[in-house]
Amino acid sequence: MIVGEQKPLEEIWEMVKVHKQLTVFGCNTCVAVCHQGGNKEAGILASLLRMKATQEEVDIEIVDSGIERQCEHEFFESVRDLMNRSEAVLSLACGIGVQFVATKYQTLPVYPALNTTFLGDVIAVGHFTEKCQACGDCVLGLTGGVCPVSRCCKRLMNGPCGGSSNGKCEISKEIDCAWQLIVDRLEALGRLDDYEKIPPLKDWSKDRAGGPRSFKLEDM
Amino acid sequence: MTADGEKIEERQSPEKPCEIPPDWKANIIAFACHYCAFAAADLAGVMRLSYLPNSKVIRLPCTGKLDHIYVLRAFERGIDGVFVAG
Amino acid sequence: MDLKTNSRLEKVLKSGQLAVTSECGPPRSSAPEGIIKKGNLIKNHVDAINITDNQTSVTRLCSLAACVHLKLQGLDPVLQMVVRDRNRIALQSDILGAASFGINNVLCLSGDHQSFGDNPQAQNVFDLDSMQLVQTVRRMRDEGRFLSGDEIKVPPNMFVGAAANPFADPFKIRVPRLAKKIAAGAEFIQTQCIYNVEKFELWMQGVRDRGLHDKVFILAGITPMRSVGMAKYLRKSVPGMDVPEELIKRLSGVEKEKQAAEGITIAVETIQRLKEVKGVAGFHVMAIEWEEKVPEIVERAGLFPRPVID
Amino acid sequence: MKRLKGLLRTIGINPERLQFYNLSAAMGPRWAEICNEFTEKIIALGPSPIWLARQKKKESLKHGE
Repeated sequence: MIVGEQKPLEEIWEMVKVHKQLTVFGCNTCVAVCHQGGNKEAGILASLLRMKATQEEVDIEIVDSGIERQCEHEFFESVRDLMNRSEAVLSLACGIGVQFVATKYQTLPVYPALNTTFLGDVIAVGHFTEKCQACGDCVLGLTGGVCPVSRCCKRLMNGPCGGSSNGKCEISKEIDCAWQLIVDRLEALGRLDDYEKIPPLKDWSKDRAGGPRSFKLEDM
Repeated sequence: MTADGEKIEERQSPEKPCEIPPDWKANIIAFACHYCAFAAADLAGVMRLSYLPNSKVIRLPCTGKLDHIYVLRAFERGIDGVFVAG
Repeated sequence: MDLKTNSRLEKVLKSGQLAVTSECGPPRSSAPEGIIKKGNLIKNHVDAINITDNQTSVTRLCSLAACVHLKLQGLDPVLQMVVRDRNRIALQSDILGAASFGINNVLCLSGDHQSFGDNPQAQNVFDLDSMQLVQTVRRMRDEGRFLSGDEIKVPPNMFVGAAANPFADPFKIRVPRLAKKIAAGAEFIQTQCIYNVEKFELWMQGVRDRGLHDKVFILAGITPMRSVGMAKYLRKSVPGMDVPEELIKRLSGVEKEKQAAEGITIAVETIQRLKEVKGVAGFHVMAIEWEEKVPEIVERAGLFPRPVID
Repeated sequence: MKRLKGLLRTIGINPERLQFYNLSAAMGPRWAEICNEFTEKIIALGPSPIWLARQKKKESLKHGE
């Protein structure tokens, strides 16, 4: 899923305080799982902003709302009136949702309440870690199901580098060495010999290096 | 409350000191669990114990039902303190 | 002798003699005098001199320019290239540039992560990794082709090296990783600084078991300790560095003013011991910001005079 | 509870204004005690900054009329 982290309240306030009306708009899928951008968080953020406005003596009407997903047209049906009434939207969606709102409502100012941080999983309650960089050319089949692109700090395709120490990365003891994981996993699979196969050079043209990517279903 | 929670409290208050207006009375909301604290409050009444009248009690089926937003809304409306008992 | 390049280092190694290399870090300024001085200080005692490429991710005068300065002094520089800062276009272009100045050695490295340097906010590149850079240079030299497949009219004449750290984890992958670098095309290897000689010998055993020492020249990395403080720092704070407790004890056992001399002695003893290890083809003496000590170490280790190559 | 206290702090409300107590149905006297204790604490802290801001606004509206 897409993981996001709420921006500091001060930063959000600086963006939105010029408006007279603001809709704080949750997105109830990915960013709700990490308790940062769901409809519930929209309610909380709206309340905090109202208190901020009261204290700063700024007149701004702040309402909260939300939909299941801010990246598909269908979900916006239920908030058509609200959007038409809104003077500005503070979106708690990921960067995709914010842009979707911006494109869908050409003259409606929209602001991000979150920093979209990574594509990750939930390894323990309340703990999210990055697992994929959407590089567009998956190598997991070669690396025993552990991604060197997103999990090795140097994106090495033939690691580990000389900084791997006790299973941890040289840049932080908080980070597992991806190549230690790959080697352990290949060994567990009885495929350690595969380590010495030299893979082809990575084709980064399928990554964002090749410009914005898209694909279309042929039968639609 | 965790040890960490206590630590947060120890830090300096973010509030600026101000003069207390003469017409101010402490306005408090108590969220009480129906089965424990609310019953205790009842008992206090039955026992005719007297205590300061600033607290308004809101009964919840269980304090687990307490949502962040309830507490925030209370503060939003100018409540001076909230306690949760369960 | 089947020589592939004009590299002096290659000639020494292929003549069957122990080679000696050293390394110099370029200055954090545009003045070349310092690096030229460092080079001249050690030129009679080494066969080739590595020039580091923004080591520890701290911005410095570029490795290529510093190599050119040494080349103009008649020295044989080894161009260190990290893949952290340049993509495959820039890397190939720099290799051609270096070759155009008659620089004949390249050492292919991943590079320290930028978070250790002076610009932790920088974007990193890592388009290729060190192994793929080895492949790239070999392809350019041997096939006369760019990665794109396009022809190179005059291919770069480069002796290709890579680094190996026998002490990093997981240890079980250290020999296979060397094998992989050799398969990718590495012709010489410079190792991480060796303090734990037993572990190094264990690694060399693994190397010999697979006959890898016949396929590549392994230069053992030697860095003299200047003080017990440095030893403790390397042990504690530098990942992939293996400094045994006995070494720290030995340095602590001598007075502070004599620790540097003791460090030199340890380095000399290490070289003497490693000379006996089959498969060690030479030494890479990295006296970090202490280049003036290289001649002493080389002489005391019995590696002087250096062979004369045409 | 910790998160709520953190949120209060970000908008300039003393987290001391929020408290959690554990008590059972049989603890009538404790309830009275808690009410007194907490009320006294709040009196010591004075009015909430939100209350003050709202009062100020009310005043200015009155004067505006």
